[in-house]
Amino acid sequence: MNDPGQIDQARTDQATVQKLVEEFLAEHPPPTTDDRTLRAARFDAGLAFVHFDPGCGGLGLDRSLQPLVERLFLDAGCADWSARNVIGLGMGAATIHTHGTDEQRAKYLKPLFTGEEIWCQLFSEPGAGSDLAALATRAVPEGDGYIINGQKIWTSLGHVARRGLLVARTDPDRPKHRGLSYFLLDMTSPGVEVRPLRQITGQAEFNEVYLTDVFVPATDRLGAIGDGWRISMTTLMNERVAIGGRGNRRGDGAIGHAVASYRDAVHAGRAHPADRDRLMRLWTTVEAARLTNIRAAAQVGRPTPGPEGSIAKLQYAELNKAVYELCVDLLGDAGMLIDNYTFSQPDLSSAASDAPDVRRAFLRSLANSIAGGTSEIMRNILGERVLGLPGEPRNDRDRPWKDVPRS
Amino acid sequence: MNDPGQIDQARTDQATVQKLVEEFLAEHPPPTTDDRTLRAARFDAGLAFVHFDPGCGGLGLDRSLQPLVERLFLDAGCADWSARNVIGLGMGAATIHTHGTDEQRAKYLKPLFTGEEIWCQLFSEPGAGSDLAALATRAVPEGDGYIINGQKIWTSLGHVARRGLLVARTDPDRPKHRGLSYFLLDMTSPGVEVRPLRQITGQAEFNEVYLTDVFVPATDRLGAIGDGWRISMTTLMNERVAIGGRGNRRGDGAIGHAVASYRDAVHAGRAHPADRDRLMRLWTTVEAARLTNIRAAAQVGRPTPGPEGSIAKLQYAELNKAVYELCVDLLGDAGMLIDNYTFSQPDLSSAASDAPDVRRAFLRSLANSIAGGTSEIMRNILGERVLGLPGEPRNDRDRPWKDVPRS
Amino acid sequence: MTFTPGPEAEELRAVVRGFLEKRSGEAEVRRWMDTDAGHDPAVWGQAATELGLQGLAIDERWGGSGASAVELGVVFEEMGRVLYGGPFFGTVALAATTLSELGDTAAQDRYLPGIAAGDTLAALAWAGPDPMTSTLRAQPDGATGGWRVSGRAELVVDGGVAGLLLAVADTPDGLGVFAVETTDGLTRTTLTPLDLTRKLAALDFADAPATSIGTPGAITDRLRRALDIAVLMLACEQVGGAARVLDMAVEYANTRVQFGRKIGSFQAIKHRCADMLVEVESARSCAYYGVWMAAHQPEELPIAASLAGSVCSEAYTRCALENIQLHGGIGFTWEHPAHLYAKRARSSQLFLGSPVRHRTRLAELLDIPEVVG
Amino acid sequence: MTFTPGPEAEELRAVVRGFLEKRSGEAEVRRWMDTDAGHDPAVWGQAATELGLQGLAIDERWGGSGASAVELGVVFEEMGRVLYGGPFFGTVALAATTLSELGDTAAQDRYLPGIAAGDTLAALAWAGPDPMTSTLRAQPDGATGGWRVSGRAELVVDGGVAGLLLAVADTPDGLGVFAVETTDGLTRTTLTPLDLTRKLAALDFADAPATSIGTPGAITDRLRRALDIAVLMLACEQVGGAARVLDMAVEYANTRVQFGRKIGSFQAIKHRCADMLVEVESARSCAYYGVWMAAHQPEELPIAASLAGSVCSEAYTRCALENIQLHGGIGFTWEHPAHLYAKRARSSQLFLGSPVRHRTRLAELLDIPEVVG
Repeated sequence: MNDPGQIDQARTDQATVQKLVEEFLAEHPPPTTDDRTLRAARFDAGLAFVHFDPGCGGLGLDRSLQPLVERLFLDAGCADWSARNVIGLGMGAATIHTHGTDEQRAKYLKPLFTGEEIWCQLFSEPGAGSDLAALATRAVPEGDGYIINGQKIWTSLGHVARRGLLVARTDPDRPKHRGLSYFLLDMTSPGVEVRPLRQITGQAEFNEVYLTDVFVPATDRLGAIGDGWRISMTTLMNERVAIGGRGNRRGDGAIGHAVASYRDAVHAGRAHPADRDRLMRLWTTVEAARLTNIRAAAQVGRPTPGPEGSIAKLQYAELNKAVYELCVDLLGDAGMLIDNYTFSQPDLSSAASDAPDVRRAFLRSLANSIAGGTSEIMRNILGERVLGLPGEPRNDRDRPWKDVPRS
Repeated sequence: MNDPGQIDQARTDQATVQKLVEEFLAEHPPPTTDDRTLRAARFDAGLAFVHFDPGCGGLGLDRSLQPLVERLFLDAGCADWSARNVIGLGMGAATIHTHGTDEQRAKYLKPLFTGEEIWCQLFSEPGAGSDLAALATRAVPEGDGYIINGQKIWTSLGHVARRGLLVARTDPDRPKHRGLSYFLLDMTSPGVEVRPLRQITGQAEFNEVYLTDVFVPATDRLGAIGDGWRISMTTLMNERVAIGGRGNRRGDGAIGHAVASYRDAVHAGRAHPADRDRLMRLWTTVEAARLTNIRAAAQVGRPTPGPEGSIAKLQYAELNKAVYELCVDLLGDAGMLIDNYTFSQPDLSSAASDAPDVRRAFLRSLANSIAGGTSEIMRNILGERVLGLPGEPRNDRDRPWKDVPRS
Repeated sequence: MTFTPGPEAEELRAVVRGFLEKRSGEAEVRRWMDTDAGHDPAVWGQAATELGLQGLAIDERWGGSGASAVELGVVFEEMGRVLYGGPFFGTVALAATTLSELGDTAAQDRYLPGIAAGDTLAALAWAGPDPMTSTLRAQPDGATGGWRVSGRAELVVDGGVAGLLLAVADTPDGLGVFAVETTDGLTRTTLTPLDLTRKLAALDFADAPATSIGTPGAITDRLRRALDIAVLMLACEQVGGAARVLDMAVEYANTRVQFGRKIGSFQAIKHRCADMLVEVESARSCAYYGVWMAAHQPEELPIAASLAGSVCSEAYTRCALENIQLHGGIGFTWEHPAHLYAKRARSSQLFLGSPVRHRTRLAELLDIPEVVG
Repeated sequence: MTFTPGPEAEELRAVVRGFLEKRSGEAEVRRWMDTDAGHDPAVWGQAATELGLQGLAIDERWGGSGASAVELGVVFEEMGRVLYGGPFFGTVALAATTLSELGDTAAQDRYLPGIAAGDTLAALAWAGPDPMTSTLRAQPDGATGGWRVSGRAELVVDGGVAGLLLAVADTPDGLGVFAVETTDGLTRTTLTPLDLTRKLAALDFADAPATSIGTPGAITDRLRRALDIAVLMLACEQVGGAARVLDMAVEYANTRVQFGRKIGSFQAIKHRCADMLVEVESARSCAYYGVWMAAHQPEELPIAASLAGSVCSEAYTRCALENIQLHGGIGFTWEHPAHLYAKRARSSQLFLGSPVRHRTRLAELLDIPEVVG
C-alpha cells in the first residue's frame, strides 16, 4: 500500500518534471536539434532517467515518473530509441547505475543513452536457458583482467552491438549461483564472434556469440567477484518489466491488429458468429493486463521493479500468442500463406510496423513465452516470490556447480 | 498394437457370448424372473463377469467382452445395478477375483453380484488424499486377526454397505508403500461408526468412517501382509475405468443435458450467438472422449485395465465440469437459484435422473476432478506411467513411514 | 494516470475490514445464511450509524457523506471478501444509486435519508434478463394521480426484506422507475438462492400503488448509468471475494503436506496459484479503473463498467472453483468455506449481465461489428 | 464396435513407415521444401510402383488395390508423421477420391490408371472458401462439345505441379467438376506457403478447355462425400503429425536437464505432455472412427468427417505449439524440426474447413439450432 505522504510528493514531482521538460524542449527544439545532440543534452539535464542519480542522467526522482518523461519527449516529436537500443535502455542502464562504480557510470551511461553505443545481453547458453545459473562460460583471471571462453545464445542486436552485458563463471567449485561474475564486454574485442541464428520466421533476430580467449579488463567487471547472479537479477527484473510493459494506449499493438483483422474478415464475409466473442474475450483480457501495468508503473517509492513484473511478462506472452493466432484464423485460406521466409538480420531501427504480416507475427509470437524467461519460470516466480509458496526440492543449489548434472 | 490372432479370436468369442446370453435369457425371462434369482443364476452361468474364472461368475473370456454382456442384459430389461453397488461391481469384484483366496472368492463374489451385499471403499483419510500411501489407519495383529484403529473419509455408500475394501497400515517402520495391507471389512463389526459428510450440494453422498478397535479375522485379509499398496492399485485402476467409462451412446449423459439446456435457452430467447460454438466445442470433445473409451475397451488380450484408464478419468472429470458450467450459464437468471439444499443420504438405488437440476449437477461435478484421484494425479500417471517421463524427486518413498512429514 | 484507490480510501478500507471481521465472520455468515432475513439487524444499524456505510455515497444533504464510487467500491470489496449477507447490494448499489442518478429531488428527499440512516431496506425490481427491457408494466392511476405497477419480477436481490421497492416498469411513454412502499397488490415469494448469502425473492405486483421517480420515458440514460455503477460495485465485491479465495488457496498450499512436501511446492499447485494471482490482479485493475472512471470520467463509464463486468466475474468464478480443486476433498464439504465463495462467484456472474453479454455490449460501444448470417 | 485399424492395416503401416523413414527423412523433407516441385520424383514413383500407395483406394479395374478409407488413412497418418512433401494430398485425397466418388466411368477410365501408376499428378481447384460454393464458372463450348472454365482459384494444394486439374465450377445447371489438362487458358502462380512442405499455387483459368466429369447440377452429393473423405485423410495426417510431436516432446523432456533434473520430472512439463497425450488420443479416436464410418457406414460420414475435421486439427495445432514451448529456445530455430510441424498444423487447420466451420456444420447435422438476432 502506498504511503499517503509519498503520493503527495509524487504529485508535486510530476508537475516539477513536466515543467523541466517543457523548459528543456524550449531550449532544444526537436525539429531543429540533431537527435544525438538533443539526447546528450537531455542526459546532462538529468532527463534521461529521472530516477537515476544527478550526474548519471537523472535527478534522483521516483521511478514512476520516467514513463511521463518519455511520453513528453515522444509527444514533442523526439525519436524513439526504445527498440533500437532495447537492451541498453531497458536493462543495461539500470544495472550499471545500480551496481557500477563511478567510473563505469561515467563511461557507459551517456553513450548508451545517446545511442552511440548499442548494447546486447550475453546471458543464455545452449545448456543454460530457464536454468540460467547453470551457465558454463568461464572467466579466468589473467593479469589485470579475465580471459573469457564459452558460447552465448539468443543475443538480440548482437550483430550491431558495441557492448554486451556478460555473465560468466569465475568459480566452478562454488554452488552455481555463487560462482558467477558480471562483466561489461567490448564486443569489438578479439575473440568475439557473432553468428546469426535463423529462427522460424526465416529471419535472424538473434545471434550466437562465441567467446574464444576474450580479454576483459578488471575495470569492466561490474560489482564484486561472485556477485554475478545478484546483479543479473537487476537486469532480468528490468527485462520483464520492459517486455510486459509495452503499449500504453487502449487498443494499441497486437489487439489492434486483431480488431482490424476481424473487421476485414467481417467485411469479406469470412468471419464466423463465434469470432466476435473470441475477439472481445482477448480484448478485455489485454485491456485488463494493460491496466495492471499502469497500476504497477504508478506505484511510487520502489527503487527497482519487483517480481510482480512477471505478471506483465506472463500475460504479454500468452496474450500475444492468442491474439495472433486469432488474426491468422481470421484470414481464412490466406492463413496458409506467408509473405516470405527470406533470411535477414533486423537491427530494430525502424519502429514496429503498423500493419505486420500477421502470419509472421504469429510465428514470432511463439518466442514470447520463451525469451526473457519462459511462462513456466514466470509462474514459478509469481508462486514463490510474490505469493510465498515453497520452492521445489533442489539438488543443484548447494553443490559445487561442477558436480551438478547438466545436459 | 493388437495381435491379429487375438482379434480373430475375439470375434468368435463375441458370437459365442451373444448366443450364451440369448439362451440364458430364454431360460430366465426377465419379465417373470425375480431380479436376485436371475442374477444368482447369471453368476452361476458365468455371465456375471465373463472374464473371471469359471466358478467365479465368469467364463475365462477376454475382458473386452464384458460391456457387450452388460448391454445385452440391459436391453433385455434387466435391472441396472452398476450405480447401486458401484464400488462392489466396479472395483471390489476385480480386486477380490485377482487377489483373493478360493475361499474369499467363493464367499464374497456371488452376494456382491446379486446385490445382497453392497460394498464401500475405505481408502482415503483426512491426511491421505492424493497421497493415499501415507494413510495412518493402523492394523495391529491380535489373536487370529487384527485390531483396526483409524478414520476413513469419502466413503460413498458407507451408510448402506455391508462390506468394505479397507487398506490399513500394518508396519509403520517400513516405507509408506510397503507397510500396508488390504482387508475385507464387515461393516457390521463392533467399532465401525459411519457418519454422513455433508457436501456442497447439501446432501451427504459420502461418509466418514471411524474405526475404533475393530476386529478383522485374518481370513479377511486380502493378499499377503505388506502387499496392500499393490492390491489397492488393482482397485484404483478399475475405479478410473469405471468412472471414465460411463455413457456409451452419442449424446448421452451430461452433454445431452447441455444440448437440452441450449435448446431451451434458444427457445426462451436467452441464448447468445457465441453459445452454440461453446456447446459444439464441448460436444466434439465429449464425443472424442467417448470414442477413446470405446477404443480402449475394445483392446483385447489385457487382463486388467492399464494406466490409460486415467485418460478417461481425466477427461470425464474436466468435461463434466465444463458441460454443467455451460448448462448453468444457459439458465440465465435462474442459474442464481437451486432446487434445494436439503440434507439427504442417497443410496444410489434409483437410476440417474434424466433431467437433474443442472445447478445441483454443476456443484456435484466439482468433485469429479477430486474423487477417485485428482486431475493432477491423473496427469502424473499419464506422464510417468504412460509416457515414461521421470518422477519428481521424492523424500517420502524410502524412509520409514513414521519419519515422513505429514499434515 | 493513477486509478488505484488513494490513501483516504485505504484508511476507510482498514476501518471496514476491521468492522466486518468482527461482526461478519464466517460463523455469523453461516448463522444468518440459513435465515430468510439473511443478516443481523444490529450489524446493519451499526454499519449505518457508526460507520456511515449505507450513506457513504449519498449526498450530504440527505445525511450521507458524499463520497465517490471509489470509496464505495472499497466497501463492496470488503463486503465481498467476507460474504456479508445484509441487503447492502439491493439497498445501496441498486436502490440508492438509482435514486441518486435519477435526480428526482422529491423522491430523494423522501427516501435517501432513510437509507443513509440504515432505517430503509430497499431493492430494485424488474422483469426479464435486463432492467432496461423490463416487462413490468405501470399505468397512471387516475383516482390518486399516482401509478399502478403490475407483473412478476422473477428474481429480485434483497426483494424479500426490502421495505422500499423501486420497480422498473414499462409505460406508454417508455421506461419508468416507480417506488412501491405498500404491501397492497404485492406478493413476495422467497426463493432458494444458489448463493445462500445473497437473498432472492420473486415479487408479484398486481396493480400495486406506486409513485413515479423521474419522468417515464426520460430516465433511460440515467437508469443505465445507475446500473453501470451497480455493475462496478458488483465487480468490486467480486475482486474482494477473488482475493480472499486466493489467500485461502495459498494458505492451504503452504500448510497441507502430501508426499512429504507442502503441496504448494508442486508446480501443478504453484502455477495454478500464479494464474489465480494474474486473474485477481486483472480483476482488481478493471474494478479500480471502473470506479475511478465513474467518479472522474463519466463518459468512460459504459466501457469501464462492461469491462469490469466481464473480467471480474469470470476471474472470481475461476479462482473460486480453482480454490475448491486445490483444497481437494475438504473443499467439497459444506463445513469448509470454499463453497460459499464458489456459489457467490457463480451466482454473481449471472447477475446484472453475464460476461458474454458485457463483451457484446463492449463490442457495440467500440463499434466492432457483429457477423450477420 | 471396434473401429481401430485392423491387422492388415497395421501391416501396411509398418511397410509405409519403413519406406518413408528411409526415403523421406528430415534431411529429404528440408531439401525438397525449398524447391517448387516439393518432392523427389523417384520417391513418388517408388511409392506408386513398389508400394502401390497412390492406387491403394482406387478400384482394381483401374490398376488400384481397392482398399478402403481405413487403409488409405493409415498412409496419410504415416505421411503426416514425416511431413512427406509430395503432391499426395492433391492427387489422392482430393482428385482420385473425387473421381472415384463421382462415378463417371469415362473419366475414371481416362484418369485413374495414370494416378494409380504414379504417372499423373492431380489437384482439385475451386475459388472461395468452400468447394461447394466455388465461384469458378464453366460454360459449354458449342464448338467442341466440351466446356470452358474461367475464374481464379486463389489457393490450390499441389496446383503448381498437377498435370490434371479438376476444377469445381458453377454452371447454369448447378455445380460441376471439370477436368482441365491443357495449359491453354491457364496461368499458375507459385505462392509462398506458411507450410513449405505443402505446395500451393494460384490458378487463373481463362476459358480453359475442359471436360465435364459427371453431370453439372447432379454431382453435389457425391462431391460433398469426396470432400468429407478428404477431410478425414487430412485428419489422419494431423494425427500422424500430432503423435510425432508428442514423441518429440517426450523425448526432449526425458533428455534435457535443467536445475539438475530432467525437465520431464517437472509437473509444468509433465502435465503438459499428459494433456498432449489426451489430445492425441482424442484426435486418433475421431480420425479412426471417421475412416471406419467412411468405409462401413456411409450415412455417418458427414458427422464423422466434421467431428474429425474439428478435433484433429485443433489437437495437432495445440500439440505442435506446445512442442515448441517445451523445447524452449531451440524449438524456435529454423534448424530444429519443431517449426515444420507447427506450420503444417496451423496451415492444415485452415484447409478444407476451419474447426469452427466444422462445428457449425455438426450443429446443423444434429439439428442444434443457431441463435438468431
